[in-house]
Amino acid sequence: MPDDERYHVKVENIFEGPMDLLVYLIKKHEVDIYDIPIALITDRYLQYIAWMKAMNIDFAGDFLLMAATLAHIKSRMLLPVHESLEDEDAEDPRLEITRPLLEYLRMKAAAEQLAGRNILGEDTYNRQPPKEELDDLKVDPSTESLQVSLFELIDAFQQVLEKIPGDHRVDFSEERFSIQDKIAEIVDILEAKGSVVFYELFAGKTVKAELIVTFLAILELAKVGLIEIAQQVQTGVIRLFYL
Amino acid sequence: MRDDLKHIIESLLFVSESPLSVRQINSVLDLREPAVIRECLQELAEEYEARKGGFYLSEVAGGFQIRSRPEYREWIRQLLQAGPSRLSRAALETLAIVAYKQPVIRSDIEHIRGVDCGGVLRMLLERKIIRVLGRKEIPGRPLIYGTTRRFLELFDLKDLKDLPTPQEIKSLSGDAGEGQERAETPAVSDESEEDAGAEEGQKNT
Amino acid sequence: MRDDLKHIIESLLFVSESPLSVRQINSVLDLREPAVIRECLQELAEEYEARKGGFYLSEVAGGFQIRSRPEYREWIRQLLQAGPSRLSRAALETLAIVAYKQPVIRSDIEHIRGVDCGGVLRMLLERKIIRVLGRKEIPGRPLIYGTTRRFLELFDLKDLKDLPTPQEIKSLSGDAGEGQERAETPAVSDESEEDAGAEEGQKNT
Repeated sequence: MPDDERYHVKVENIFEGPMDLLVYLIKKHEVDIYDIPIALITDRYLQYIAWMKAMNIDFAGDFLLMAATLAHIKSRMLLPVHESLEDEDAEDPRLEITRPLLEYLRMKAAAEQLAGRNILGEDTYNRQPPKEELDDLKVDPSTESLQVSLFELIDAFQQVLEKIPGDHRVDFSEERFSIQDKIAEIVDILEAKGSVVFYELFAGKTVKAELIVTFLAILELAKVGLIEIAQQVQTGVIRLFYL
Repeated sequence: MRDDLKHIIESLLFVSESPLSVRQINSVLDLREPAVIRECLQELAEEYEARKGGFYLSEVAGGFQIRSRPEYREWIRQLLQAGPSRLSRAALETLAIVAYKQPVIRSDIEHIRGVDCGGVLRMLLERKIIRVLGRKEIPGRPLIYGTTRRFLELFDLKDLKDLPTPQEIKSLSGDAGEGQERAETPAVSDESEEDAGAEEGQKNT
Repeated sequence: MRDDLKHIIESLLFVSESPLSVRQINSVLDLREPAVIRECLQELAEEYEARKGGFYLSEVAGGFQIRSRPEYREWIRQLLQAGPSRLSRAALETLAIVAYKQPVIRSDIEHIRGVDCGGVLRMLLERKIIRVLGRKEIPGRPLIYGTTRRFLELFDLKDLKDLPTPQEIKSLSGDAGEGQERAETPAVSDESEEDAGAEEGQKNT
């Protein structure tokens, strides 16, 4: 239905979320944000939701959540005043919505300020040195420093994952990463000292998970053949040797 | 000699695609008194300003960069055939929250905006305007976000301290209402559907 | 007025990656007398020559271009030497496999990528982003690779636990239901702009 599509576009275009709608209502009715007439705003808000429903417009669940919050505040406002006065700590129930609204507006204002700056690529441009200018100034790659973002790395890996064969699935559990960290740590020690006493790797460690991770790391190191584990006959001391 | 130095610095600024810091410039010049570099930059800035030519010296992202004067943006856009490419309102709001609240996690951002921000965060990550700073040590170990150097470059900011202080909101009739024009459209009248549709269409051109 | 024109032309030359012909400049300015453009170019050339600054106006085959002065090329070379470069796609993929699957041997990496990775691995080793952890005790005793501390530094990670999983990044735009389309739409239209931006930002790839 083309008509439905049109409505769909409209609502999304106007109110990105419940906060947006609230700001609109408060502005439209010219009410003081520090003293929101909660009954009025709640009614208008619910009217709007009802209208969206009637028009068969899809809207996110966030809108309903906000409706519930507003209704809740409204009901708390209806409580007799003296009840809340007895409790010194009782605050205006409306703060539940005023605080986030103010924060939201502050951030909106900040976004406007950002948008008003001289933005690179929109208002101002930097020079793109022509290729010929730099061509004969080729650099030695071994001394280059690198510019790379984590996002690029993960993005590359995503591509790889798509072609990964079944027997090469990657384990993303946190434990797996902990073991990798531990392996790196043990290899660092072994690179420096050549060997290490088995129990030293556990010294001072009391958290069970870490003991297990350390043990699993040693097993993996032995499995891939990075270390040799040997026990001295006389002393019974177990040592790891870097191969 | 001093003029030479200034012009060498100018040539370096000219070929560099990102802002150059005084330290970077001195890694090339190797002066015992790097303060001279700052003086030269100052002179260049004044010279460009007095001349009111096609470019100016911008102090941005911890360094200096020669940039075209904003006054000429319309001509340049025509030359580069660049469409009106702007960050959406949703993207700007999300970015503002990351910038002011960093280090910040997704749920905090969504709490403030009241809507899902996953797609916007991804786009900002892809464009390298924000980055992952690490993980927060709470259940679920969510990713922590912050802004990048590219963010400073894009928005012509010297550093994060250079971010304007967001104004306190007094009432909605004033500043807070900006950017709100679209919400002004009467909610129930039928013509507004068309308007909104048209606007949407424009955005995608 | 004439100065304005000259400075608009200067800003166009400044931002253009390729030489601009008088005709191209006039396609933006749309003057009835394009001869004025040639006069402005002449004036700019003389001005740059008198100033002996970091750049000059070069008349090349396709038109006019502002170029850095050849006298300063040794300084420029040093600057470029120090500037950051990027990792190739192949290098990124290989690095990602090493990072997520370490300790890992070359044949496993090649099995996953489906191509020879010897050159890329050597490059990553040279740059100290990965290291040899040792040899695997199987026929041929192949080298086992893992990442280095420099790898963590490069990506600003405390430890390997901080590496986000690809699923996490994917979920940024994936898991949010309907309300999500909105956020996606601007992201898509913005992307074309990012392409332009990426081109700008691209270095010595």
